Amino acid sequence: MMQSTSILLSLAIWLPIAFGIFVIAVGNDENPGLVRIISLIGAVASFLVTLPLISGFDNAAHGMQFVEHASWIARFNVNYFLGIDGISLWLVILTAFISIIVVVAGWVVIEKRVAQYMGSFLILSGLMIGVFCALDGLLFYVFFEATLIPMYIIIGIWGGANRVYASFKFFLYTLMGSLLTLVAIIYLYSLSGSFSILDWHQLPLTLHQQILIFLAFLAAFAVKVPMWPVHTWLPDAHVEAPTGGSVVLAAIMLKLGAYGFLRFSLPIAPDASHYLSGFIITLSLIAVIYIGLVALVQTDMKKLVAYSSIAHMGFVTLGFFMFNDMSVQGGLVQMISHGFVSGAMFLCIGVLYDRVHSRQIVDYGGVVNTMPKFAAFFVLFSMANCGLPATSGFVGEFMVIIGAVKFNFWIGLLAATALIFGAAYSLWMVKRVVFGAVVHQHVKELVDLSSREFLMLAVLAIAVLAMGLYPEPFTAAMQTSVTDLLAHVAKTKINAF
Amino acid sequence: MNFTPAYPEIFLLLAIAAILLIDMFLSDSKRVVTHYLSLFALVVTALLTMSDLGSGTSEYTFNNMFLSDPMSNMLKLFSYLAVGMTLVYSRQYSTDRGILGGELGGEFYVLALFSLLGQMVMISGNNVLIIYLGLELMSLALYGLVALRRNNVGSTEAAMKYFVLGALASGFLLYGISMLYGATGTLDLSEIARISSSVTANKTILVFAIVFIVSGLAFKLGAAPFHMWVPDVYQGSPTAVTLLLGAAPKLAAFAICFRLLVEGLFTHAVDWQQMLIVLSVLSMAGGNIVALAQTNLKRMLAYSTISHMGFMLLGFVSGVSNGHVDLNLAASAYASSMFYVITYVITTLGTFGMILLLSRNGFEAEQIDDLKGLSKRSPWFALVMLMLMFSLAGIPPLMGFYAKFSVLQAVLGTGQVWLAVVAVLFSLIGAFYYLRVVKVMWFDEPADDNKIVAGADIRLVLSLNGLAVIALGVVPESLMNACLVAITKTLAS
Amino acid sequence: MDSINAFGTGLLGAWWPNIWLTVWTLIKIVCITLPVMGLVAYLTLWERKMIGWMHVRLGPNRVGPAGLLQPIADALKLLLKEIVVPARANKALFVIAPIMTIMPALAAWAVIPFGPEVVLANVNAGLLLLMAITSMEVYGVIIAGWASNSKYAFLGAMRASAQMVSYEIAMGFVLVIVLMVSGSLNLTDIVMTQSKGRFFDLGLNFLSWNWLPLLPMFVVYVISGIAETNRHPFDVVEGESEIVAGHMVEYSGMSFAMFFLAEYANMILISAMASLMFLGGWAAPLSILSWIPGWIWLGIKTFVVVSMFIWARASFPRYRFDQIMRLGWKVFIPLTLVYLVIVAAWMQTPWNIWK
Amino acid sequence: MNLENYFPVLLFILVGIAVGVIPQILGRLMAPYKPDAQKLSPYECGFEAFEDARMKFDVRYYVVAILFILFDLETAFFFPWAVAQKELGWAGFLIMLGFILEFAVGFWYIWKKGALDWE
Amino acid sequence: MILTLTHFLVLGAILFAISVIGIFLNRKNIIVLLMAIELMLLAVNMNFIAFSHYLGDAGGQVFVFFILTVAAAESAIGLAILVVMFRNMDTINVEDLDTLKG
Repeated sequence: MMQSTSILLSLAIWLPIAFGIFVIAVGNDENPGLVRIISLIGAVASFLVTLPLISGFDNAAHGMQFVEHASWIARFNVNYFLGIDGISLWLVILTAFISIIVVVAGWVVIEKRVAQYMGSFLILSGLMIGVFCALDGLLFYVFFEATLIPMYIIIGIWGGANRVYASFKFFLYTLMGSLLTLVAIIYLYSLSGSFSILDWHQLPLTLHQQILIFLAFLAAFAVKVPMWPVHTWLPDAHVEAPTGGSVVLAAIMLKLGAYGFLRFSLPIAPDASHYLSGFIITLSLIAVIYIGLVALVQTDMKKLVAYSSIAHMGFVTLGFFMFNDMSVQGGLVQMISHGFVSGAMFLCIGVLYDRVHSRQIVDYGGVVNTMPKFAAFFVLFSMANCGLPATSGFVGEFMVIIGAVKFNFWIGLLAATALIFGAAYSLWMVKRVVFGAVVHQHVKELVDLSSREFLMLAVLAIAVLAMGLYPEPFTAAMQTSVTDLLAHVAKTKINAF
Repeated sequence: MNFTPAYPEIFLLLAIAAILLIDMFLSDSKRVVTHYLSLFALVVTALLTMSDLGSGTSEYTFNNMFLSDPMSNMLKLFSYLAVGMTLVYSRQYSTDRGILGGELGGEFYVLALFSLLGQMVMISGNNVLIIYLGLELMSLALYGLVALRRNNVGSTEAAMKYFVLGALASGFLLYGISMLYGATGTLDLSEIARISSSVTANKTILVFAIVFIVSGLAFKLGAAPFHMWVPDVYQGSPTAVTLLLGAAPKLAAFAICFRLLVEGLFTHAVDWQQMLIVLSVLSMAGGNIVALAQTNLKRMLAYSTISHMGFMLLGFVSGVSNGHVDLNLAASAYASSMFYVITYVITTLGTFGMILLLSRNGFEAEQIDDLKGLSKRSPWFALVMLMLMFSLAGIPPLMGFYAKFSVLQAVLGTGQVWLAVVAVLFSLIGAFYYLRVVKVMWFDEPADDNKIVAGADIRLVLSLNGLAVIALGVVPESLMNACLVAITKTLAS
Repeated sequence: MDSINAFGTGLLGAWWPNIWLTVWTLIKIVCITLPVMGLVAYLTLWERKMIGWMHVRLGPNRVGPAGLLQPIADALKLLLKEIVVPARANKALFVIAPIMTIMPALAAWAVIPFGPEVVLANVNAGLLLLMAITSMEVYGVIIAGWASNSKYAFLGAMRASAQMVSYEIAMGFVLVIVLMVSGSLNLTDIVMTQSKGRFFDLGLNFLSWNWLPLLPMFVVYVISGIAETNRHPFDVVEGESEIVAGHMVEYSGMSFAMFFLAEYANMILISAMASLMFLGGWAAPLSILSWIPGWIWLGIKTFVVVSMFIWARASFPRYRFDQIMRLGWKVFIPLTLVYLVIVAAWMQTPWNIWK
Repeated sequence: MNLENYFPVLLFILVGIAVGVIPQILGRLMAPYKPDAQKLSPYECGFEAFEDARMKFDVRYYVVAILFILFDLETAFFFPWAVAQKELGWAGFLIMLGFILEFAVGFWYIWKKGALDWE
Repeated sequence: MILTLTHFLVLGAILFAISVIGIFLNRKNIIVLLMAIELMLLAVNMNFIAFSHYLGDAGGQVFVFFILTVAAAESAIGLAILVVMFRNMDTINVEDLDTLKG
């Protein structure tokens, strides 16, 4: 049994949660300033403890690193079992990073129940890191499900007019999927006597079993990603959620699903994955193309970005089910990139919304005239969103398309055409919002970014550009893990009997 | 004769008698003495039970009619806890509602303790006669409690319904027991187990017995389709009483299910498991779906109880798979049911405690809408309620999740995948109405800004209750293991 | 007797033994019922005579020599009187009520032993059966009150039944004590167990009977018996100045006669039971008097107790209802309970006289 | 168990019923029967009945009835013990004493609560 | 005719069925419900006695003893509830038990 070698991951998980609980416990609406500062300290501290993960990560090593192992529920062989590999490393860091952004984004915008808002996000952040680190099935599930509670609260309290509907839809959709996953997890336990995901990877299963398990996992992860046709909760949730909520949703929560595919579906049910890959690829392509078209006709900026998220996540799942190095890595890079880009997009929309209190595209136009700095950022992120070279968005999508072409030319072609839709809706929105003549009075009165907002967007912009120009550190870390994973997936489990 | 195993019961009986008499001489202003005496009696009883806890073996007394084993001790301890917490929660409420003091004096406490005594006897019965007597002692006290609010139409109506259907349930159970007696010629559960497993036992009569016993138990548990009384009684009773009959008795009901079905009729598990599957699915379906339509919180919780009992029964249907008996597997399955029921009791105590906390003199916090904007009025208690609701919905990392988890584990352990899928789908429906409560508390604006008036004791215990739901969610192992150990030892002996 | 039985068995038994058994039992029942009816008739006369004497007057003296035919005349009068069923009364129940009253008063005699072997049904649970059957009296009362559709009858029935059930508890405890000392539910055994002990050996039988060690219980039993039969001074049920004749107010003619009959039959029954349980039943008070047949002794004892009933009627003023209830619940029940414990403890000590 | 001993009891019950039925029939046949409205009206001290006779009545009668049921059955528990009391010895006595004490507690309680008061 | 165990069981079953039907079909009077409940317990007693007799085991009779007691306690409470209910609602009609609805 692997021994605990580090407590970094535990720190990364529990530090934000502890800060979150602390903030909720001490904070009330009479001392919002203090609450904000404590929250920021918490978020930054949580981010800082994740940095040693990068430096200490051994790109060449196989298997899990920073492993922690302690007995939790011995009776069911459930363990407090943490560890990361190349697949989860950057997701952990991304999560911690986005948390800072979220705290800063809500700095002045959130005026009521500040402590609860900040606390929820900090706790949420810890839980999501937990999902990426968990190597125990039940632990994974606990973190995975627990994220629902703060998110539900965030949408429901600080959300828009239709928040109740959105929060319920979000919660129930996600729960529906994950409950089936629970059945699958327990089923795997009853077959293997262990909750360790790594043990499950080695567990021989018949094709029939694999398909059932795959479908059960699919229920949860497809909802979370989200894949067409179970995506309908996402536009509602995004539109109604407060800016911070949308950022977290888009940047990280969706990745929980995609990550689940890599951690569970592919390695545990490799034969079923191959067997059903056509099905998933079809769904992904529908997401990419159809949802891209849907995005095109949106009049609400948030909805547009939400649909674009679905389309982009379609690339991710598409990449995963091509089963080659390039496409899977592409999918992973796309996940990280999308984390930055979509987060940034929602922040930009948040910036506008905070000033005008409208998300309708028609309410804007000529923003560049009054908010030049903002316009610059907005254009940059939109370009990244549609995957223009030199931005992070390009790397991932390009790799996926290459991989797709390798897999099947026509699929590659279809995916590539989808890029055009991406460009169309992103840039068209930019055109309508940022450029053109100023029509509305309120646009004339806009003030440009505050230093807080500027800082926030600047950091994200740097990240986006850095990743676009020099993706090496990201891909390098993934290389070994992805190769191992694919090697594992390539082997059938059926013969192991 | 060695009465040691029955010391808690004997002491409690004496204590009740003493409290009954002392209470007669107290004026209403001193009624609090009864309150603390009752709590004190519970504490001493708990200590007596705990002193027996260490042995870990089954001890018999009264000619094998009464036993004290790890399972009974554990269930009893939780029963004390439940009743004690109920008393704390309901002190102010009962005084305000006229079910305490005045003409009635401290009857509320005495009846509550009597019902507890009945439960203890049920839990410890190793003879169908004793089980029946415990059951009736509990039921009779509860009938009285439900009707305690004598000038309230709803309360009396609830009492009448509870009484008629409760008596009907006893009738069914008794009829089944009479058949069991006929088939085996004994009332002793160990003997029943021995004889019913032999070939000489009359199979036809036994099946008859099982049918009636299972229906009777289903009535008592409130499992569909024998659940008709649950919503009305939950709604009509004074909330303090609802809590008394919604919490601790479930533990005792679990105990008699275990004693009669597992200890008595284990060899016929295949027969009763089939029936329990039907009951369980119907309960989960009926309870969860009907709960969606409720506006009254107590009624909603009643339907939720039905669904939870259905879920709990899932553990019972997983003890034996395809007629193949594996004692470890069985112990694990029944332990999961036990864990489920304990979890349910702890959580339900909190939810009803919340209703009691929010009720004021002349105001019942019974409608779901009465919780509106609770997070503004009291963030902490809104948080506690949120935890409780999510726990009932079975969302990790709260206690309720592990209960569902362990039961599902048992179900899947016997390969009944479809049952597990059905169960989770219905708990998805269930999540909706719990979410609605959370929504009302957190997303809606408060309808009234009255401060919560409640004593420090309620606040403290309720907070601890909420914390327990989280704490046992983070570290569920000790309780789970305790259940497993208790059941394993009980099964082994 | 046995020869008749043998003859009957020979006659019918060959073909259908059950029929003969039934006929034979019926004959015996008639042998009990007719004397009881006669006794009832003459008890009414004796009551009136005795009260008359106590009031220093003559009592009935016109019909027949010394009024001896008076009961016959009364019976004929009642037979020829119209039976009125009040409007809006529940007809069926109205007719059933007298039956429910007279039936237990007679059926209880089935288990009363008149001698060592002379009993119709020598059942083990005789005492229990007696209690069960006599308890049914209450039904007659309640049904009569309810069926009559009259407030007086209704109130009377309520009172009567409340009173009867109240004293039944005390009576029950007394029976338990008797049971305890005799260790059997069989009435024959209960009588037998009284005929032993030190005084019996000395020939002073009457001192070994239960009445002496259980004197308080004997008193309680007799008083409860009076209350149970709703007799004076516990007859608020039919207190003439309050609610006329209580539950029987609407009854007339033969229906009324049934209640009347039942009341007196019950008196005799209770007296007989008192004799059996406390006064040694058919045993002679002194060994030297044993040559007199048992049933005569039983008759004498019963007569004495019945006369006490009448004596009480002539001597005491009527109780108020609340006083009756208080006496029953707050005096007799605690008293019997305490005595029960005392006797039970006593029986465990070396001084136990009921070995 | 010998049920034949109980046969005479059954027969006697039937005879008892007959004794109740026959005289009533005789009375019907031999006595005059001329009902009129006045005669059939319920007895009410001369004036017309102005309400149904099946009226609400004092709840204490219920209390007595309920207490009777309970106490009478408690007595029932004494019977088997009383029969066997001689053999049971001190242990039996003490156990029953416990029962009696419980009984006494209940009795004291209802007494103190005023369930036995009729004033 | 010889009385066998089956006769008693059938009698018990009939009584039981009558009482169950009485409880479920009776829509008029609560007293009838209480009586049906008593009848149900008597049906059970019949079973116990019959079994006890034919098995030659006294346990069943002891059980009957306790059932009788419990039945008494039960009817006492039932009557008490009935009285309270009648005072509150002025009716003992089963159909009037409808104030509690969700």
